[in-house]
Amino acid sequence: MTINRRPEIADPEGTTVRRALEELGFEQVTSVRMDRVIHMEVAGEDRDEIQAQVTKMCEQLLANPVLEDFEIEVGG
Amino acid sequence: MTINRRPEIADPEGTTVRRALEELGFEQVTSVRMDRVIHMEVAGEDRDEIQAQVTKMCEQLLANPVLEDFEIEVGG
Amino acid sequence: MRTAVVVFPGTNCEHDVVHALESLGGEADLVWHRESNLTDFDGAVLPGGFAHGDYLRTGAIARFSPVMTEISRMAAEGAPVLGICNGFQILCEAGLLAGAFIANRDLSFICSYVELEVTDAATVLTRGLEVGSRLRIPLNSYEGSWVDPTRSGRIALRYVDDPNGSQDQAAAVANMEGNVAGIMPHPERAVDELLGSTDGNLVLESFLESLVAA
Amino acid sequence: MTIEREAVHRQLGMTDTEYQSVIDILGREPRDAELAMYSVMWSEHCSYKSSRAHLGRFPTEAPWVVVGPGENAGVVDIGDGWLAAIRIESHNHPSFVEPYQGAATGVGGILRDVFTMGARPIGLWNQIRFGPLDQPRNRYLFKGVVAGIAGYGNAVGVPTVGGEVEFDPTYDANPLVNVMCLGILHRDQLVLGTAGEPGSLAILLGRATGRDGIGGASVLASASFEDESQDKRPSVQVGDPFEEKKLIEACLELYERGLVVGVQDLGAAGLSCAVSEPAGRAGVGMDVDLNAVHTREAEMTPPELLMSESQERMMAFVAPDKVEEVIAVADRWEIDSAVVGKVKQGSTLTVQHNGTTVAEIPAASLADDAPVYDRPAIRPSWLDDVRRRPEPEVDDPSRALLDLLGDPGIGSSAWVHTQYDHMLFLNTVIGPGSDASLLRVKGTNKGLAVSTDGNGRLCYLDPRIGGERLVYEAALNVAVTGARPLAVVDNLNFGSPESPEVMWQFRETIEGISRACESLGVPVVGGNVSFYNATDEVDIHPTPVVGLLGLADPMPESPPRLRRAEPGMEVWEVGPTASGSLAGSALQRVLGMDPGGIPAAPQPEMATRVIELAVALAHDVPVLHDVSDGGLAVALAEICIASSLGARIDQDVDLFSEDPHRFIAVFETGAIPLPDDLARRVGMIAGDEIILGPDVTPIPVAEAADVWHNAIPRALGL
Ligand SMILES: Nc1ncnc2c1ncn2[C@@H]1O[C@H](COP(=O)(O)OP(=O)(O)O)[C@@H](O)[C@H]1O
Ligand SMILES: [Mg+2]
Repeated sequence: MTINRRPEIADPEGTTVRRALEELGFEQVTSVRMDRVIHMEVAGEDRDEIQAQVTKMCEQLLANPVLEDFEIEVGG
Repeated sequence: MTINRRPEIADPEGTTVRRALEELGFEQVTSVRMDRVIHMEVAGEDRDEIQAQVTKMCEQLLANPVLEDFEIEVGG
Repeated sequence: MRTAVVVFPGTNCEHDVVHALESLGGEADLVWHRESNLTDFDGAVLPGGFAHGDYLRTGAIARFSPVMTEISRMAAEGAPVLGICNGFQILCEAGLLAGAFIANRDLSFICSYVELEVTDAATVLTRGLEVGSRLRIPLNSYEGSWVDPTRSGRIALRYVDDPNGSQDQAAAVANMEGNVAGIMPHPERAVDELLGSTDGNLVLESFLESLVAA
Repeated sequence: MTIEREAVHRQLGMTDTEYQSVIDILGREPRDAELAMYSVMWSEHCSYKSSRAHLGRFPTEAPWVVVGPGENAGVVDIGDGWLAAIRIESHNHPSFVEPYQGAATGVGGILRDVFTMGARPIGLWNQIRFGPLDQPRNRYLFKGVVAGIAGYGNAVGVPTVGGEVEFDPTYDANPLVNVMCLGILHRDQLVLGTAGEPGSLAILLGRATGRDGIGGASVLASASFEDESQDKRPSVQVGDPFEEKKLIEACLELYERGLVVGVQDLGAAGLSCAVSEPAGRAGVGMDVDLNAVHTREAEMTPPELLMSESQERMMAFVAPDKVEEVIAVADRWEIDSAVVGKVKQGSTLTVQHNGTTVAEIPAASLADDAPVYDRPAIRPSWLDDVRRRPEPEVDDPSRALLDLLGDPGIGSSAWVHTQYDHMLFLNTVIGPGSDASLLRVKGTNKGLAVSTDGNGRLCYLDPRIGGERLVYEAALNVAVTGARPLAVVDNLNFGSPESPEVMWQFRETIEGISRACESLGVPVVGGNVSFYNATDEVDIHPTPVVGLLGLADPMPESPPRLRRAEPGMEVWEVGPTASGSLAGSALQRVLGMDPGGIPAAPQPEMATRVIELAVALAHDVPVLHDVSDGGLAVALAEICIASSLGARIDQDVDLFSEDPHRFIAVFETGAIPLPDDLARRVGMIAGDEIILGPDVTPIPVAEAADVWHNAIPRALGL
């Protein structure tokens, strides 16, 4: 899943990276957000069930609702 | 783009998160890898050109070639 | 009056906190994070460190430790609960204090003295201090920038000069009742002139007095 | 013997003669796993084969030495039932490959060396050297190394209380990253790396074993296993300070409760070393079952399991009736544990995997029968030319001082050390930014002072004098905090030992360090050798680093500090008068000159007198500061900046020479009588300008402070 920092929360890492890119001459970059991806292997057959479980994990632990939204993608 | 730690490189953070999930009762999770995603807005029309530029950025700054691989996806 | 000083795996300031509280005449005992009964204690401190390595997010995993159920109970019953640095981050993750933490504005760890100003004297940390008075206490953190989109935290101490981008320059925050508080700098590191400052005593004495008052 | 077989041992870094010794020891050809074990244990890094013959020169004995070189850390008695354990280690190459993880795992390793001895680590120091910061690659390495030391040290919960940072082109493609750790323990808690009696069990504690740091083993695998396994090998090891923190606490609990007979950390040669050395020391044999090792990856081969350098692992040797308790302690601290071996009579180390014997060798042979080389040493032919090179001349002392203060190697190290937690444990009386760090020992009146010093340019010009002077400098650094020198550890960072010129530098350096230690009566209790440091195939300047532990007993109630100068106080220079030599000085480097000239020789008797005087003065004088890099001018400027006060020099003194055995004392007129033949009043604290002499342009202290504070940030473009 991807855990994205909410747009209204500051992202010092993103800001720093954008500046560093600018210094390297990549001036076309207008914004940078640094987020996290968590790749998990989950045992189970039922995709809906897995999706539901992972949603729970995100709500409970993996994402902080004050700072972050999340998106889940169940792969093959 | 997504920046993934190479599979052979240890990921203590992922291991710790897996254990925490297990304690919360999510025992079906067999592996966790913590990776990064960078969302950028880049000015420009030509998608190939953008792809090439972003590849350069990854190589030069964004990814650590010793530890990480990267994948780029140019969106709308 | 006994204080539980909670130790999570990765906590590292627990002995310093006990040392500081005892040097002020307090009674403090270390309590492992799997403990599920704190009824013998009158208050609790969550000390600094890197609980669970700060992995995932600082404080995120620690808040599920069994001891946190008891910390929540104590908080609800009005007992003094103080989080220092990483302990503050854990209290936020646990929802006992408003807000959350992100990396310092300059993306580097900061270990140095900072000057703080008292902005609210009705919290466990600041009772007996005067609003507007100043303290010199060491800061020691990487994820030290507090954000609170709901603006519901009660700011007890603020940085005189902004070191890390914390919202409203907040250095210490309390709940509405004032019995639960978090402080990002380390008062237990400022209890001895030989080491550079004794201003931390003021904050810790306030905590110890709150135990009696509660 | 097949052709491929020969190729394999060579690819593992073994010479034909070494391979033949293995055959002689075993009386047969080695199996894969055996070859793996000998190749790692007999590597330069583990066996010290090129250096061992010379390291014997060091004086290592003193009544207070409890454990000398040879164990994981040196241990000395500091009185009142307390011991101090100290060790230094280099992580140069890994830090070049990946600066963050390289430095981080260096910190992890040195901590294990110290808590293996039963000590709680109470302080870390780092000595880091890079090429000039105008190169982006050097900035990347510098920032990465500092972040790695901070990331690991802070999270593991041991304060980093001092160090050294230097920039010189000689380290351009070969940064030096040395880390040192100090621990303290109660006398009865000392633990050694012994396997104990037959019947004891070997319990592996900590992180799961993966294919870390076994680049070399790929040859074995490709010769005898599937080729594709090769790309499963990580090029970089990742440290886990969280695991290490738990491991420290678990081990300390084991020691406190007396549950172990011996402990050995898993370092460079991994399991191979952790089973063979303790068995060898105890004169016993051992059965090891590789299937019991908890692993991170599936299907690891015996050579991989034996060579893996996975971090954060310890081996505990435990009497059979204590095994359950030990495992319970590990469980409580939430670390993994596994019984992997059993000590037996005799001297044979037998390793099993999947029910077959993969190794059966004399345990002690891995350490004791390692080759020793007395490599040829020749004084470099270029040395005389280098020593004839010109020394700098100074027209404008104020300009020179500002150039020095703005140099990132001399200016404030705050950019570095504010990233390190240097206050944890409430012992840091004097932290980073002074001559030596001073840590109090709670519950006693004692203080432990530590200084670390290196100077590649000086040692390049004269390795013997360089080595000697490092010891004297470090000793004076601790003396100005009120501490007497107690023990030395050294880290010898050199070029290729296969070069006779490097071996000469190496031998001379050891001679120099040894002489100074003998003269001061200070033993060398441990150290580390790092060879093969070169930039563009040119060997680096010989760069020994000396770490010196001093004991202040009692610790001054109010130790001298740079910030304690007051207007009207007198400034005294104490020690011999400088010769004026600028050979190998910071000024020579800052002016862009190659190191050249003949450095001043130390004066052993003078050194002792000056050190004793400094120790005595530290109880009464508000400011004492050793004169080193940048000479008297820089030392005085540092006092002015710290005190936010000006100073005026009104005598004809040597401003920039770095000649040894000198310090500055600042105090009220008449407050302290000093011996005439050793001390000269040179000026006073006054105003808000630094005035280096009668006709010299004054420098506002604020300007000096700005230049000094921002030396590193400016060089980094921040
Ligand atoms: N890498 C570092 N880490 C922590 N502290 C450092 C580092 N480099 C320098 N310092 C601090 O800066 C001070 C000055 O260093 P240095 O110039 O090497 O001292 P000296 O010349 O007296 O030996 C020392 O107290 C040291 O602790
Ligand atoms: Mg010095």
